[in-house]
Amino acid sequence: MNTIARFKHLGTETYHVFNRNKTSWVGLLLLTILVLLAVLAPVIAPYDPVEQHIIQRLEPPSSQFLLGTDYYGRDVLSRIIWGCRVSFIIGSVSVAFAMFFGTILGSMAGYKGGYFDSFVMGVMDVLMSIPTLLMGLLIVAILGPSQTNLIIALALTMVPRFARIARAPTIAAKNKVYVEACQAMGFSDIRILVVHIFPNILGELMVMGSMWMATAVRTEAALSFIGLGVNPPTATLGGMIREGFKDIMSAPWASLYPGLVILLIVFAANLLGDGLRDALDPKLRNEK
Amino acid sequence: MNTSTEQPLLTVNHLTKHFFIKRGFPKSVSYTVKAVDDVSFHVNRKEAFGLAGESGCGKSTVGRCVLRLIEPDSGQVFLQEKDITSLNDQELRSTRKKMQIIFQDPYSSLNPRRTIGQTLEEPMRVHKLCDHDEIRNIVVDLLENVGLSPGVIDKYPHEFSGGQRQRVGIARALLFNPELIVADEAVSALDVSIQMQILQLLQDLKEKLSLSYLFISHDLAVVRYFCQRVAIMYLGKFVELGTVTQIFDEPLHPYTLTLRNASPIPDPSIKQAFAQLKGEVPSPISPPQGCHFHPRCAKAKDICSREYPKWTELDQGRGVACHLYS
Amino acid sequence: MITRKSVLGCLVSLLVLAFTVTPGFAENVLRIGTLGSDAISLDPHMSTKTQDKIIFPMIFNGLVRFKPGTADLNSIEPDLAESWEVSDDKLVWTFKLRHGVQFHDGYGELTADDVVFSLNKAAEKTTSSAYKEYSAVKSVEAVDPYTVKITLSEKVPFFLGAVINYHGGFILSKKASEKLGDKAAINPVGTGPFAFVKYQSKRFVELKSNDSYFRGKPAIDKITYRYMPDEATRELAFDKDEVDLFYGRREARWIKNQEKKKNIVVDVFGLGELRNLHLNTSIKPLDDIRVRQAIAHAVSREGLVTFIGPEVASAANSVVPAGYLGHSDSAMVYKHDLTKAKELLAQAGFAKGLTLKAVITKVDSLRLPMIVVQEQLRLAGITLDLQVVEHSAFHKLIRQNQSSLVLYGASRFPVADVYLTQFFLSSSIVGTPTGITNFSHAKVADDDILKAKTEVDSKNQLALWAAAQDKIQKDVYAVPLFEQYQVWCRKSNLDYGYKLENSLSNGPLITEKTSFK
Amino acid sequence: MLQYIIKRLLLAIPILLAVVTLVFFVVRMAPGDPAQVILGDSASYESLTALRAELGLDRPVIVQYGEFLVSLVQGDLGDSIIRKQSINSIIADVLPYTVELTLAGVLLGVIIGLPLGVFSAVYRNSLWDYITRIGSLIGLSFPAFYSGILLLLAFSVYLGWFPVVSDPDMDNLGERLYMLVLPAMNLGLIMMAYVVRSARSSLLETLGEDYIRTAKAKGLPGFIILYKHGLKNALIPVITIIGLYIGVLVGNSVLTEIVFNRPGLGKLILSALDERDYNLLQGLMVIYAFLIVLVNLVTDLTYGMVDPRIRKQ
Amino acid sequence: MKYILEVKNLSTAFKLQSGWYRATTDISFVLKPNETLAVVGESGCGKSVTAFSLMGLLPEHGSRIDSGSALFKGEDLLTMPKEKLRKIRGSAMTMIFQEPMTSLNPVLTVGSQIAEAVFYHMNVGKAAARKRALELMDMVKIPDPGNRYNDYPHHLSGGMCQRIMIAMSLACEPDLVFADEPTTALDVTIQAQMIYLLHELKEKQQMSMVFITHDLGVVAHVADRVAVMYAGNIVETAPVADLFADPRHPYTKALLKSIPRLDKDNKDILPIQGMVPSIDNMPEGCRFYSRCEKKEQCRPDKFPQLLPIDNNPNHLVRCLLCE
Repeated sequence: MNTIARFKHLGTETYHVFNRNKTSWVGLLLLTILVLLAVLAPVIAPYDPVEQHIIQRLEPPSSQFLLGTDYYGRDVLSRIIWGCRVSFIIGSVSVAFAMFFGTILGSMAGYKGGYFDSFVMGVMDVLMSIPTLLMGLLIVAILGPSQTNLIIALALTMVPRFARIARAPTIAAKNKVYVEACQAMGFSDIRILVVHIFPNILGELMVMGSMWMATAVRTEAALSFIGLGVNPPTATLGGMIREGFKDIMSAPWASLYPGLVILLIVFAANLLGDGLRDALDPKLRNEK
Repeated sequence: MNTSTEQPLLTVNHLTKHFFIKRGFPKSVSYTVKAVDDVSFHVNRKEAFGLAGESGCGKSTVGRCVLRLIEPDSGQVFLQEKDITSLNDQELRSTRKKMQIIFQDPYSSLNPRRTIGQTLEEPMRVHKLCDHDEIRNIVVDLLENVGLSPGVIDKYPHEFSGGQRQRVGIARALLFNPELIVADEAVSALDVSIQMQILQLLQDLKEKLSLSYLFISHDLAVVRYFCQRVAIMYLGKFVELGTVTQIFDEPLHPYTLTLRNASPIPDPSIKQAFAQLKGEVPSPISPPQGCHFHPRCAKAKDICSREYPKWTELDQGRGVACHLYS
Repeated sequence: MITRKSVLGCLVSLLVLAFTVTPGFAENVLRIGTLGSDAISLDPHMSTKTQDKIIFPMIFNGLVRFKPGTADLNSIEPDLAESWEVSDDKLVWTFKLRHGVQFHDGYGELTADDVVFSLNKAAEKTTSSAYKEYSAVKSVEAVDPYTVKITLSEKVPFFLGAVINYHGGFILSKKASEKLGDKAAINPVGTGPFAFVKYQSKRFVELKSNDSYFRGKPAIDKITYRYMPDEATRELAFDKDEVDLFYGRREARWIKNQEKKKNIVVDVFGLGELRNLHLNTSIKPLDDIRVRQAIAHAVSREGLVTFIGPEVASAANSVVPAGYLGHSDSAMVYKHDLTKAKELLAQAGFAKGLTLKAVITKVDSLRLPMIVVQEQLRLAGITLDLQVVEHSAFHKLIRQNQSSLVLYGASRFPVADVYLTQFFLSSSIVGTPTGITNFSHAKVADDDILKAKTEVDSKNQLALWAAAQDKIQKDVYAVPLFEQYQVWCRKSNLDYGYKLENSLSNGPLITEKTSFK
Repeated sequence: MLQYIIKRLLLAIPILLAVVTLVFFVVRMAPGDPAQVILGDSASYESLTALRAELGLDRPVIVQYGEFLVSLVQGDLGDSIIRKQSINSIIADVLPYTVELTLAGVLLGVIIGLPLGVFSAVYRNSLWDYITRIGSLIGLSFPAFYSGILLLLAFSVYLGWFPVVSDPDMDNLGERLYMLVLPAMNLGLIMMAYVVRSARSSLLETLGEDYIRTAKAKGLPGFIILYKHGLKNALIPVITIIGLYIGVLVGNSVLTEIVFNRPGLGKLILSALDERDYNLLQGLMVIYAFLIVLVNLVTDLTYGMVDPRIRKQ
Repeated sequence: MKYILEVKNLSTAFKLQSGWYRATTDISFVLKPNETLAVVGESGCGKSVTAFSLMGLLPEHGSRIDSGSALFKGEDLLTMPKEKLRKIRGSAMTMIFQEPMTSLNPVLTVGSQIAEAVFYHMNVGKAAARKRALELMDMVKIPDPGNRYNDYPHHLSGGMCQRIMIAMSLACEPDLVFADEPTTALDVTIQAQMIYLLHELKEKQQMSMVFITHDLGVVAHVADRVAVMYAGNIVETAPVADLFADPRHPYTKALLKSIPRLDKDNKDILPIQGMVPSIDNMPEGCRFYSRCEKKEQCRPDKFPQLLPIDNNPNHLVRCLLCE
């Protein structure tokens, strides 16, 4: 039914679909708010996130401490705001690293093919057969817990995923006729890869980037929850849940609120990724 | 028509390309597909040489091997005196400027994310063919040459119809002032009314720019219209070669005859004998022993199932591979 | 899709079960929720982990013991030994064993051979982690089946500590050890009120009553000693009647919350664990006494006690725990004074502040106060760059001299010598072959500590110990922080059978008299 | 088919070997010391050295690696450093807990997720579709420990229906199932989110295929088109997702075991990490990698069952 | 019954970004029993849309039928209840599609896909359906139907798959078959076989056929009557001989002049200049105006009607110049 397909193809643009998909706007809005919170943490946070009010430990939410205080009498709200900052930094930096190296490896492997491809993807397969969380666990255990090491651990677990994501469309694009046309024009491989193939996989990478950022934030929280997170007194959302978990009965606010914020961040990033995917994927585009 | 005194522009000798494919689950078996098997021909200057056959016969592979977009396994391809198969990457890149290709699918042969201007200007920038300021002028001229207005330069491929896109594809092929253009099913994807427009454009360009074409098509009528000489391929091999009138008016090979008879002629007053056709195109993975066509051939003899017939040169550059003529 | 039906069936039955099954409950079963995720070793001479220390006295006896519920050196009473004699030079000790004491599982009657075997094992480096305590033991001999003679090479500050029901003092069955070989470590055989039944890694140890216990048949039939590393879980499990007795949180706020509940008794008891902040003087700038004094002034004991709660903690005034023989109340203590701390820092050239690197274990009892200390130091302008690591990595890193400050402390046998030797004697400096736990690299009190070891006159001995404590604190090799008591919660109908004031094992002793009322 | 399975397992050997090698060396790079774990905080330097020698930890790493490989080939993971028990038996003790938890999670996710996904695709853009999609996205976003805590609070603490400590006696089937409910639900809900999403999108894609149009043109009843023609094709990507999800599932099962205090591989690996029990850690990683390879194999075999294009050629 | 199918003023619209647009406008034609009507036109002219509209196979979202009626054996296909249409579809009225490979379900055996059509429409048991399917496979000349029955589509060639599709569409002896470019995806020798097969089957089965194609060569050999479509309209309809011998609409004329022939030297070929107007930018009046040779003699603003020419009720033309 090529007529119908062509009609539907006419004039559809990413923006419009994204625009029509209200949920993805919600995701973007939510994420923007959270990012703003994180960026403006020093201005917004009512207290210094490490300041202890020992006498007012584990106080329930009040006008003084909007979301209550934690085990050391630190303001939960302020810690959440600063924790967001850590989550975003770890999430985005690790995804950026993974995306950078993964994309290079994956697209090179896909474009070159042959033994290089087999070797690179073999290494990726090995990395992938260790579950993300365990990989993170191992790496943090070796390098010691810190923000940088968490980023390294998370990036390392995500590199193979991005390599895979980049490889498939590279191979697909490589077989596109316009790439053949580029070869006929005498373009170098690097040029073809960078100028002609890469822009075509960028969309997918952005989608996966936001989805994996969600995963990275969640994994970071999980590692912090296990106790392999960032060092004290830095506030992290996962770490707050861990600290608060022992007082969950008497002071649920200390662990439930940070958890809710993790959920919000991950949800918003997923929502955005979903919206982007719908907007970028011509197959799903027709569904809306 | 006979140009044998002059040196051909393109000479292809014993070109062969085999593909290896692995298939199967759970046990996989490797197959050899003889996509192109010992093919020789030449293309003269200012000539359109047709390459016709059904899908999977290897005609596109020949076209790509000529440009070395696919590396041939053996055989030589000469552009004038230069053996293309022995060039290194750098030499190949400069030689390719003399040979270009037009693809079948006007939808996928243009990068959807680049404007027409970008697509056309990029090769000139990369190869530093001319001054920076001149590039745009050249592109504009080129667009006019292929019948597009200069206003399209900042548009994206999806804003065009198939015919217009194919014009852009042609413009791209003309960028380097090539001598030979491989047109791989260049009009197959287009509607009939547009098809003729493009064919005429190619025809005009041939005259104007002294081009030669290797014209690959499954549509015999189009080949007859556009080409001077034509080769018919079946399962990787040439079965017959000659001028279009020879091939289509007095076909020698039974397969050529079959093809001709199967192509419906738009005239209800001509009754065609479709009922006589039998059999399917065999899989290129396992072509029949002997002459590949013998299971479908009405005139098959004993020898046909045993030996592949030799290529026989007849008069005036005409050739055929059939036991009936050897 | 055939499986779909059957799985659905399973789900339904699951839900039905959820409403009908309730956890089993049998009388006279004592269910204990302990800390730790697993037993480290059930060989009493090997493990020093709290979760193991608690269970050992239920299975084993020593030659002597503290009266249940106390840790008073004056209340030591006979256990497997009926009586004992000591030579005038305090070098030869003769113990008369109780007759007819039977080992569990039919390993026969306790004889002097078992005692000789056990004490020799305890003194052996490869089979005991307490071997240092026996370095002065020259020989252990069986005079007759019921008499054991121990000869010392030099005088020991408090020798009975080595044969008490603690660590190396536990008496094992020689026969069982030989027969079980490697398996003895996970199949302990003793003479105590409860006999080992089975051990499930990470889950529990099961004990049954030793009906032929020499002090009489225990009132409890069975003990399930369950590993519950998570505090909240222990608490919830108790609330849901899944355990009867559990290791509580050593925190006043928490205790107050528990006491609101019905059917619960919270026991707060000693021995307290002292927390000292050791200042590693081998790391710059802690070699500068002004910096150390500044830290001493910056730390607020009161803040820490408030943090934990005065009910379970008290401010410490000495690097030796209170209640230990030789503890001094008069050692020099720096008062909390931020201005003074800042002044001292400025004098030392750190007017703009100072960053120190330290590692801390993941273990809550050390990590949590350390974070409070971190904040207290921050207020004085000292940034503590804290790295949280696994407990063993913590020790490894300390021994590699990676930590400028070490918050540490543990309960030891209650004699000042043990504490001073392990933590402040130069031969105990970590990183040296004889190193143990001297995290401060203190050398200042060596003379006093060594002299006190062999000092016959107890008054002089006390004076030497007091001097040592004063020197250490004056030069700020360590800042005494607080002492934290043990907290256990039990069902209100659970009666220990004695008054629990102190315990050497960090947990209540379950004896033959312990019962449900 | 058997030949294929054997071939696939053989192909997995280099991957497993690489994982094992990686883990072997990586684990030994971590600071910490099993000797210290065994002897406790106040062990002296001498006794630590002695114990390390006894445990064979002072030998060159490469020698230890060789020995490890030799015993691994014999199917023996060696002995735990800390507990002197055979790792095979330590793992065998807790493996059933993790396997039953994971399986129950997957089953629950598929059983609830698949129909929901189909429902959502069929009534796409309806209110229910909207709710299902948002719901599944939330489910997907839940950190497993957080959902676990919420479940624990709701069902164990406030409603009191389930125990806080899910440490069942393996011989008591009733208790086992009962204690499985909450942890399995935790994994299942997250799994469900993945299944719903993939089932929905893959069914939608399938419903746009030419052969569905053919089926419509044949005048088949709607539900036959949906189930016979649509769902069977749509299952293939769903199986892929389930296969891919196994990595996430393993991580989530670790968190679930912590929150619900359930014995299992996850808790074992955490304590092995804490105690620097190198051998145990290695063994566990081998088991995990092997399980993942196994799951991939099962996934591929399932493809073959569903898709004749892969089955025979 | 004079006509098996009678379509009047059918218009189908699709939703684009900027609103609803008509893909076909005012489609009217009739089909006699046992007659083959070839609908010919370039891509996008609305020929497939017409067939899908009649079969009720338009996508549920984003398309609608604006007006018209389509009487199939006296009953209006466009207004009848969905369930009734479903029962007609696949039994009395069937369809063959362009891409035989993708139009067959890859996970079901080809035999079962034929039998399915029998099973759900003919009220027979599974065994009878199977038997009928084997008969049909034999009828469409599939060699060794017994074994092929259990093959999956990917085991068969494109030609064989198309034979399966044909067998499937003939399963319940339909009165009307829509063939939507059934030979376009096939090689020329296979196409010839398929044309012959359809011709043969039609003789045997007594059915009417709407044969949609863009290939005038195919038209010449399959059709009894031809409807030429351009930009959503039928511009000319006539018996096949008349149309080729005496085309009246400028578009038909130009089209016939623009196709090369295999049996002749193509000296007099003339391409049609210009482009088909796009769906969202249709001219008010004659849609061929801008490309018409004789536009000087015509006016751009008036929309022509489809009217008989020379008083021949079988030859209708939509052209102002012919009115």
